[in-house]
Amino acid sequence: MKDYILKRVVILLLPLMQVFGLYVIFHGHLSPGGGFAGGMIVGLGLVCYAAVYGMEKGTDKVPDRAATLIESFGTLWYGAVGLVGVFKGTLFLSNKATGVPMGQPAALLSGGWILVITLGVGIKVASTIVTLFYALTEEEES
Amino acid sequence: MVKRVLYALVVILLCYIGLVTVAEFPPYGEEGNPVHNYVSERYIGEAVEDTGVINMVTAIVLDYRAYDTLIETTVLFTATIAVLITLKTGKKNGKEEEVS
Amino acid sequence: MIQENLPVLLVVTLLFTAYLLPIFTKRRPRIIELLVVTVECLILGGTLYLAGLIARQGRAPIIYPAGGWPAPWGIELSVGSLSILFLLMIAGVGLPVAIFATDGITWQLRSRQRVAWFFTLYLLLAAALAGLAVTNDLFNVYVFVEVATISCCALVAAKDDPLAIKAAFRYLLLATVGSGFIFAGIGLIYLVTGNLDMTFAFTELSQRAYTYPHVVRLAISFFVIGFGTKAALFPLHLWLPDAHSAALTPASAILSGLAVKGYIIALAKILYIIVGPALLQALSIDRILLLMGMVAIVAGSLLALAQDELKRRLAYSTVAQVGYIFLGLGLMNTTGLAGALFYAASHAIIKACLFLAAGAIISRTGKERVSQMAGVGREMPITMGIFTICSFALMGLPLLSGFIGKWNLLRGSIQAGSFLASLVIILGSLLCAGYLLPVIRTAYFVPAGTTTTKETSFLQISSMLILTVFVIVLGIAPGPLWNLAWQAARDLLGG
Amino acid sequence: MKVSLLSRLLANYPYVAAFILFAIGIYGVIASSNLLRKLLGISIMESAIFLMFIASGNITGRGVPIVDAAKESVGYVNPLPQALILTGIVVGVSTTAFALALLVKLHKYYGTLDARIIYDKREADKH
Repeated sequence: MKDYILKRVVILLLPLMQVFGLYVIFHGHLSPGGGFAGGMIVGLGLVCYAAVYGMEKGTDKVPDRAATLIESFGTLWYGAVGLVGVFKGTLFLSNKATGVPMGQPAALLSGGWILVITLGVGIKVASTIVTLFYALTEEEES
Repeated sequence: MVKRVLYALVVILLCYIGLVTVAEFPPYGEEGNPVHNYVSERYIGEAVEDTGVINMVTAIVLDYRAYDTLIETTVLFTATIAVLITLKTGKKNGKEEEVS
Repeated sequence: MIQENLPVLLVVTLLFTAYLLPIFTKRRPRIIELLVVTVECLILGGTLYLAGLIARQGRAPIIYPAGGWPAPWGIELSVGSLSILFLLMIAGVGLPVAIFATDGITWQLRSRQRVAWFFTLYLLLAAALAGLAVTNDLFNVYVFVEVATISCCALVAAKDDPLAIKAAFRYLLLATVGSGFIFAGIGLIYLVTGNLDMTFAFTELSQRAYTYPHVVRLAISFFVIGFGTKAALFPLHLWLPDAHSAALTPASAILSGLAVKGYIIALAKILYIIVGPALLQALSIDRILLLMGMVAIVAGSLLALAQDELKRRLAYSTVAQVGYIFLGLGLMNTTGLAGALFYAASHAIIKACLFLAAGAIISRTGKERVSQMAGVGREMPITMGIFTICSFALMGLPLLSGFIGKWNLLRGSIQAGSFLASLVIILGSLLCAGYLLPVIRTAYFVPAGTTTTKETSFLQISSMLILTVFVIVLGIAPGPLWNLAWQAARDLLGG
Repeated sequence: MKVSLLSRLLANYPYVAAFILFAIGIYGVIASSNLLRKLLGISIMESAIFLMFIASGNITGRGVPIVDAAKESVGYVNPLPQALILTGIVVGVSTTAFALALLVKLHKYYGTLDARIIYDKREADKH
């Protein structure tokens, strides 16, 4: 795509989209949103970039293989947090019982493992969107 | 044409069954409904105490029912792998990847 | 530490390995195959340990609150006899099929990364079925059913040819409509009970069922339609023959053997634990299940008779055998239900083995049709021998595992006073002989010019032999598994 | 009897809408011959179920389920259905993504998305 306006708009909007996505991920426990919505916003920002600037530049920024690896990593992260409970002698996916600092309600750092899990889910969803986009476009082009 | 009428009849029958059932549903938006019982009371009343977050939906999704969310993430993971195995067949440009 | 978390660790081990596999896409497939086989062995060991644990504590189910939140608030896993039976099926069939798949799958899938993805989906399917076996939460059932559905369809689509993609899409379409019905059913149950935990939902529902009779009826019919679509109950079986015959051999074995059973077990849990036997009889759901089962047996067998392609014939045979299990669910007595559960387990083993043997025959000799099978008995003596034993077991000959299930279904139907059902069970067995004996007859007794031995590889034969040994051992000494099925049936019927 | 049935239906209008949407979705799946439209029918069906679930959690006049000292007197709606639907939406997205991938592949092999053309020519592609 060779549209000048589109390219300028995307390059201006991209940082805002990423920051907003991260904001939604990190405020999932305080306001509507969370890992899925925030990860979707981050991922769609990257998809926007790849769609406007072409697949080569897109895969330069986020390589195909990296997206797949991050995806495995995100789900593993979630599961690993669950296993903390098992190793601490409580149950799988326990939160408060594992003795993690819970923080002050309504503060940014609160909720124990919830914030950690949200981060993992956010990363995973973002890479999922990117992977799906790459897979579907590559097929279209070949 | 006959087929279309048949399909429409099926759908109308489904609608009819649905409406008869809806008439029997607990009234919409009232406090005394069976849905608003001890389960939701605990979520509303003690989520902050139990999980330390003020968003009750997040408290349920990532703490009370975190196991469900792990599986939900797995659904997304499964879908990605499914898309990859369907689309990336390794036959690109007529060349086949070396195996074993 | 491991012991008290074992119920959830069985599922999580499978899931974790599945997450890890895509990382190895650039490595040799051997690593992946080794990992998969090891994990399946671990699951088998864990299940056996869990079975011992339950037997020691007087067969009371182990309750495990995931996340530490007790039942109505959190998700509760419950491992009883039914779960153990189904977990044993998953491990016992999953391991040999995985061993079979290690041989030749690389060649069929053409690239390393696709092998990794194939085994990822394989493990995800196993994990989803294990999750269905241990869960005691309605919404959890839905999420696991979705994992199972998507991985099943992807396993069909993994064989990249037009027929398989077409079959996979039809499968996905119908299965997703089925999930929609299941989800709506869960919504209706939640609407009138306010609970998602099965035990609590049962308590609430037994008080409220007569205030909301239509809602309960609609919910049950949604569940039967939804799970019926996924389990290929007769009029809803349209996707099965295409999907199961078009898939790769290990995939069709696992789909026909295990996946279909997983949905039936989930339906049995929902019907018997949430609705309860008394309410089922009051709403005459049992009669409907019985009737649908009988129709499925007759129609599936007749359709199987008409097929010439070997894999399609076996696929239609699955439709008929699913009918037996539904018939058992509708009998409402312990003998019949235990017979159905035992039959589900033995059919899983037999059908997986039949599909593996058929796949081996097709890939070695290229003979896809029953009418072309002449000479296969001499070309592949061991594989054809295994196929013959399993065919006899499926017909229900004594001393083989299929007999125990069918015999008790027959006893159960006589106990229930439904002589039509007894008649249909016997008729089904005869029809089964009608569509499987010609295969054996053509393979052994129809003369075919000069033949050379084309026997399949050692790994494939040994995996099929493991399954055949299961079939024979279960036929001669059904004791432990039968006790498990009996106990599961008693738990479900609440006696 | 008739009047009370109608008034109950009117009181339960979100559920009525949900069931009508569900029926429309089913019609889309069974009646349209384009595979993409069948997929859209499934999406409509799923949305209908989401609507039914969400409606069941509502209590008229209460606020969103986020603890807020200013709204403490009003009370909160039931958060459980909302949490379940969050899961349900992601599941729906996954299924749709996979189905779209299969559609791309089908279009590559058959050159069309018309179910009648793809499914009726059974024997033609069995080479």
